[in-house]
Amino acid sequence: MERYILTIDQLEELYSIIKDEYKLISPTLKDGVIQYSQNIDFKDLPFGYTQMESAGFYTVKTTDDCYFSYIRPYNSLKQFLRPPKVNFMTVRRIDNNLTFEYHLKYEKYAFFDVRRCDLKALYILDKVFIENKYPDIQYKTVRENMFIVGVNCLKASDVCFCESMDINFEEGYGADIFITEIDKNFLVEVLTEKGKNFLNKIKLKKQQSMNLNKKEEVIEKFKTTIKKKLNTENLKDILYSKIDSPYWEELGKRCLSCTSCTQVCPTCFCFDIREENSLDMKVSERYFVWDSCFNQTFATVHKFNLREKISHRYRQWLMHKMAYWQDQFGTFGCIGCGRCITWCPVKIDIQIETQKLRDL
Amino acid sequence: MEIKLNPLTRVEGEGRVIVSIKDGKVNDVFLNIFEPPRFFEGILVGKNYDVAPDITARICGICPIAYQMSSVQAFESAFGIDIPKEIEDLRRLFYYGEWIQSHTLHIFFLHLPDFFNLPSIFEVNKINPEIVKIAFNLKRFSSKLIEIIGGRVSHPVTAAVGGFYKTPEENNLKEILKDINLVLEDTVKAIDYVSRLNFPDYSIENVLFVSLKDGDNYPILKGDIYSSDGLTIKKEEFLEYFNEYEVPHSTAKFSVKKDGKHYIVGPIARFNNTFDKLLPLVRETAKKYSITPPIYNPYRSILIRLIEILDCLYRSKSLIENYRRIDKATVDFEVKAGVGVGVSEAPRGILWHRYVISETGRILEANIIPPTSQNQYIMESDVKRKLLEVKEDEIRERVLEAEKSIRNYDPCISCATHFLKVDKLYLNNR
Amino acid sequence: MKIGVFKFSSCDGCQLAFFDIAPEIINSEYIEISYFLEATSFNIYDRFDVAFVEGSISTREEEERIKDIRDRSKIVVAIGACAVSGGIQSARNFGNFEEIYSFTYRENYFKDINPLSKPISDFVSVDYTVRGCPVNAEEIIEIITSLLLNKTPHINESPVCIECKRKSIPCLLVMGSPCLGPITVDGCGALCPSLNRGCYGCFGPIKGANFESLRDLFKERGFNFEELIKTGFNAYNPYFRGVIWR
Amino acid sequence: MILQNPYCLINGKVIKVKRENYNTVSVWIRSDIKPENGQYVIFYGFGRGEAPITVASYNDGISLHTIRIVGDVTGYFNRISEGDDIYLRGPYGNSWDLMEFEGRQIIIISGGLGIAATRWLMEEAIQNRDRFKEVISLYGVKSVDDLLYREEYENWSSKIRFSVIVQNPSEAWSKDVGLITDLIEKVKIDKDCGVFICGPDPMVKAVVNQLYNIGVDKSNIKVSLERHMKCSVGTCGHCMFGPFFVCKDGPVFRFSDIDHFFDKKGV
Ligand SMILES: Cc1cc2nc3c(=O)[nH]c(=O)nc-3n(C[C@H](O)[C@H](O)[C@H](O)COP(=O)(O)OP(=O)(O)OC[C@H]3O[C@@H](n4cnc5c(N)ncnc54)[C@H](O)[C@@H]3O)c2cc1C
Ligand code: SF4
Ligand code: SF4
Ligand code: SF4
Repeated sequence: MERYILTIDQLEELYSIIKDEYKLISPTLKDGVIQYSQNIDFKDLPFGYTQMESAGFYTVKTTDDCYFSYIRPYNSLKQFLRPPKVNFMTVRRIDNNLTFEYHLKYEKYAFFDVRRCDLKALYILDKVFIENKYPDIQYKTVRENMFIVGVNCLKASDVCFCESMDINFEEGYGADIFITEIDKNFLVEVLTEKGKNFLNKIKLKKQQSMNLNKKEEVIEKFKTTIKKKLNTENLKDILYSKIDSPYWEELGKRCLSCTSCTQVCPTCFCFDIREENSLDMKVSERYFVWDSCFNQTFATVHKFNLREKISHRYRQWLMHKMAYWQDQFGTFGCIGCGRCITWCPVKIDIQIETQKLRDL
Repeated sequence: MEIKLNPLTRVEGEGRVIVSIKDGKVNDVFLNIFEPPRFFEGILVGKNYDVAPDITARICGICPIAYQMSSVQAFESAFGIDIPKEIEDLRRLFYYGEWIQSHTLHIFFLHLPDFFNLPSIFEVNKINPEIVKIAFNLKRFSSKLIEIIGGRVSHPVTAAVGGFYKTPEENNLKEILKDINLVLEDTVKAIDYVSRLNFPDYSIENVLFVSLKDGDNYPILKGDIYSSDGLTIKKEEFLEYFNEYEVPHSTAKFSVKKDGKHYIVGPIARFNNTFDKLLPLVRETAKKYSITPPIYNPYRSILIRLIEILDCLYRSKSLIENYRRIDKATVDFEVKAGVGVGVSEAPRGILWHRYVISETGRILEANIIPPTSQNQYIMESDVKRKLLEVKEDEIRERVLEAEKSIRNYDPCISCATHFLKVDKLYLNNR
Repeated sequence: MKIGVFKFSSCDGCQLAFFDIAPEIINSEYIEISYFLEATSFNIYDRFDVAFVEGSISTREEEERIKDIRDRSKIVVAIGACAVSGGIQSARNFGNFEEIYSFTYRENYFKDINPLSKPISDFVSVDYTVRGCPVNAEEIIEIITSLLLNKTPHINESPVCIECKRKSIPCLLVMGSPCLGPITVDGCGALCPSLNRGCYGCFGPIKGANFESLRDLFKERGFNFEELIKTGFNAYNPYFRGVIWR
Repeated sequence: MILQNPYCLINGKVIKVKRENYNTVSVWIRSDIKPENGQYVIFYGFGRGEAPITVASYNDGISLHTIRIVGDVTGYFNRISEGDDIYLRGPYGNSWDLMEFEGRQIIIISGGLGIAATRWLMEEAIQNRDRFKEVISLYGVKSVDDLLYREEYENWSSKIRFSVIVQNPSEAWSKDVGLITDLIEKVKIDKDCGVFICGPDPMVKAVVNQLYNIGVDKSNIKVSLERHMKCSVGTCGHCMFGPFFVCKDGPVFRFSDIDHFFDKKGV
């Protein structure tokens, strides 16, 4: 593996080279939150900002101890890999014959600054959309054509609990290059050919022996900032045994069934297929639209909703993330990013509730 | 004997003409509006001031921005808020969008079919799809403009006391510049076309023209109230000079000048009072088609509306070109007790709001005078002139003409919040 | 398909959706507008395949008229907050009618006005509802095309929140302002939140939404839940009655 | 690229249409699908969307589908006639595995429309009759009007033990009246038999309990389930039932696998 040390100016150079070649997505401060956005200038990266996050609470403040001072953005990569609404097919009717046009619209994306939890989320989504007998071509195409710059977190927020969710801090999770900020310089580890080609474009001096230990130090220090912990030992079986617990009703009383948690979760993948027809009855557009198990129409059979109560829907969500997923894909469906905790208006905390259920 | 004629069509809201017959002839005519009152002034009492722009917008689905602008300005004047130029410009632009939208709707969808003796734009489309296409282009353009600033076309959501909840991104707004030349051309084409139509010979008599005067601007967002008999007053003085009264025999509140003179508001009044404030380019075009003040023939109001659209388009163009987004969309202010008056030129004329506000920002009293109730008198008298003395068996025929003369004023019946008498509706078809 | 567009107590804003889609209507061979006072002078008041009804019922005359329209129509679609919930004018339902009346008029010329402004579903059966103040023209298209295809229209039943997240709009409640999004049906595309203001509920409540939990949250944050609903154009929606207004 | 798209629809031709009863039609379709016994396809109706429908039988490029007209997509079949084009994709899901129980007693239990999913199974069992100890097929419906495939009964009865029971008594029905469980009571069931069930959830529950009480192992019971489906390839999440995607892990399940989740409200 090649390693380099970059200064902030060289990092900027790297950034602009990537931007020249790809549609670059990077975090920025917009509408009061740090979020992934397109076409961001290097100077508009949220360097020097950090979020204060807790259940149902979010605010941004400045800090000046480092560049990558913030944590993972509000939205996640699924926004770009499988956008909220995709017109995947147009059906035209001429007399009684139908013609079909299938759309594959994709961008050559590069993601600058993806944290390990979100990288792992892509691994999980790959299992859904690619490691499938019928791979999803939209997702697969974007995935195969993208470039990822991973970044090591320096500090966790109060909602992060990635460490509990089997994250491996050694693993690159498919990033092309990985950046660790060390004393305001940047250790760049090159993990793929694509990454190598990019770095060859800027004149850099190869890194000598030193910083490896430093990197370990940074990661170890980061780990001490993760306060939230979930005991996942034997979690699936324990949760399966709690499927009839009266505690779900308690949760059902608090949950608004607002769908927010599912929509901000980087691994929630459910979608609906919708038809939009023209008034002349000649064209029908078909769309993928993000759906949520909290929607009342989600599990209807013959117009009757199988998950009638909010408690049913909350159970579906938590059980899916923490238990079913393991049977389905061999991993947890949760990577511990804490987004659903921050963005639940009524402060339902999936880690606390899961822990409570297991301890019940 | 009283005959109630069919509901008025192609007007905004519900109204009808009632004629009373004596000796086989019409001896009196009323304009009867049976749109049920929705008691906005009553509803507003007790509410917090900040919901008034959204609530009053619902008085009218066609000119909600006018309501929002008059009401935010009323509170701003009560709280002593100074609005920076950038916000005022954006408000003007927003308002131009509404004028274009509302005028387009009236000109093409409601008014134009009359000049062909056709029932609706759908039939006009069959004989002249070109002009209908222009209508749709204008409609689409103005919808886009309103949407970019206000979020949606009817009852937009960004207007706030002190400014906007959010101002539009520069590139979003600038993007519509690419369409503006097309609609400018379209408008000139429409003026050319409409000016060659047949206008019935008719002129209104003995009325004053009342409109706002706002420096060098063609009046829209604010101004002093000016009457063509030479009177200029501050917005706060309106009720000292004009009187709204309720009439028992029928319909809505009427308005007169306290000296007993009747007046009209709206395009004709604005045009006659402030022709010189139109952009020079627009004035040139108007002159070219012999659209010059004073205009007394209400049928020609359709041309005035087109001229106003042209003016709005040019002004919008330069406002958009010069638009710079400001970070802070609202100015800071403190809520305090007081009385606030706001007035603006809705597409149909002067729209006057007055609120009494408590220390905590609760509305204690609300009074809204919309343009349509101010135009009631003239509409009714035009109808009277058309129908009085008409023989009983000719009424049905003649009433069509009468209805057309009402449409000249683009009455917005929903606007007139103050309607009184509610009658049974006769639903038999014409 | 014979369509009638009718108006009751309202602002006309919802009917405008038909002007928005006029180009498509003109081009469609399947649609015939047979009654629409605002758009045409040639109206046939006979039988209708679909009656689109705007406005609330607030006079006795309107009670009669809506029943008559129901009798003549195969399908009745309530369009807009007025028709679905009673509209902004139903704010009077929560006050003293005489008083509210007197704030607007000095004289007492009419007797026919009902003290309460009610949704049309209080008087006749309604087949479909299109929510919003005003409605979104796309939902009208969905209704018309679905009826032409003889299928159930897809009408949104998810909350505004889902659309906020789809559009990466930060949750206003979490960021500290009052918002009715979680209990309000989407259809506007999260319009207000996208423009930096809390949802004021113009599309109305979701059936079976967890009103209590949101009310508790409002209380905790010091926001006035009931007042926001009362100024939100859908206060008299049947879903609120018996739950919020006991 | 396009060929890989799981949402690509293929064209089929309607060969024959038969009205089964007041709300159900059978259609025979020639297309390029190559289904296995127990699988289903997705039908598309213009502007309406898609619906999963079982392959009720298949022979030489022609598949049979029996469709109850209940809603938007199925409504499309109300107007279908011979020679029409139809658009579909698939086949999807797993299949019944009859041979797992070779040499043993086979019991096929169908409720209502469920017989659409077991018809091909019966046909296969009849073809391979000599490889099983006994083949029993029991079919229950609410009322006589609901009966499907009436013209086949005679043929089936001559080859396997096939009985029908109708819940609501009526003059038009002279045979067994009652619930499917009544029919089961009447047959002698081997403890090691293989059972195949398709029917409404409450029926499945009752039947499984009954068989379990007799001593049939739940791992020898297979059921075909029904859920709301959109994508049918395990990505849209709608058909999720406990840890299973009914669309791809099913529709056929070994009952012992789903036992823990079956009959739990809202799972
Ligand atoms: C594996 C499988 C095999 C099936 N085989 C048959 C068959 O052979 N014959 C037959 O008549 N029916 C069968 N069904 C049921 C059939 O799919 C539904 O009746 C049909 O989807 C209803 O669609 P609709 O649009 O007509 O009805 P609507 O009620 O208008 O549909 C609304 C929505 O609900 C969904 N939906 C409603 N009910 C069901 C349901 N039961 N299953 C799945 N989705 C549903 C649909 O996807 C649709 O999008 C099968 C279902 C499954 C899952
Ligand atoms: S469940 Fe919550 S914490 Fe887990 S990955 Fe999803 S959003 Fe993040
Ligand atoms: S858990 Fe919270 S975020 Fe999720 S649906 Fe319930 S209220 Fe909304
Ligand atoms: S719902 Fe709103 S927009 Fe529609 S008519 Fe009523 S007040 Fe107007």
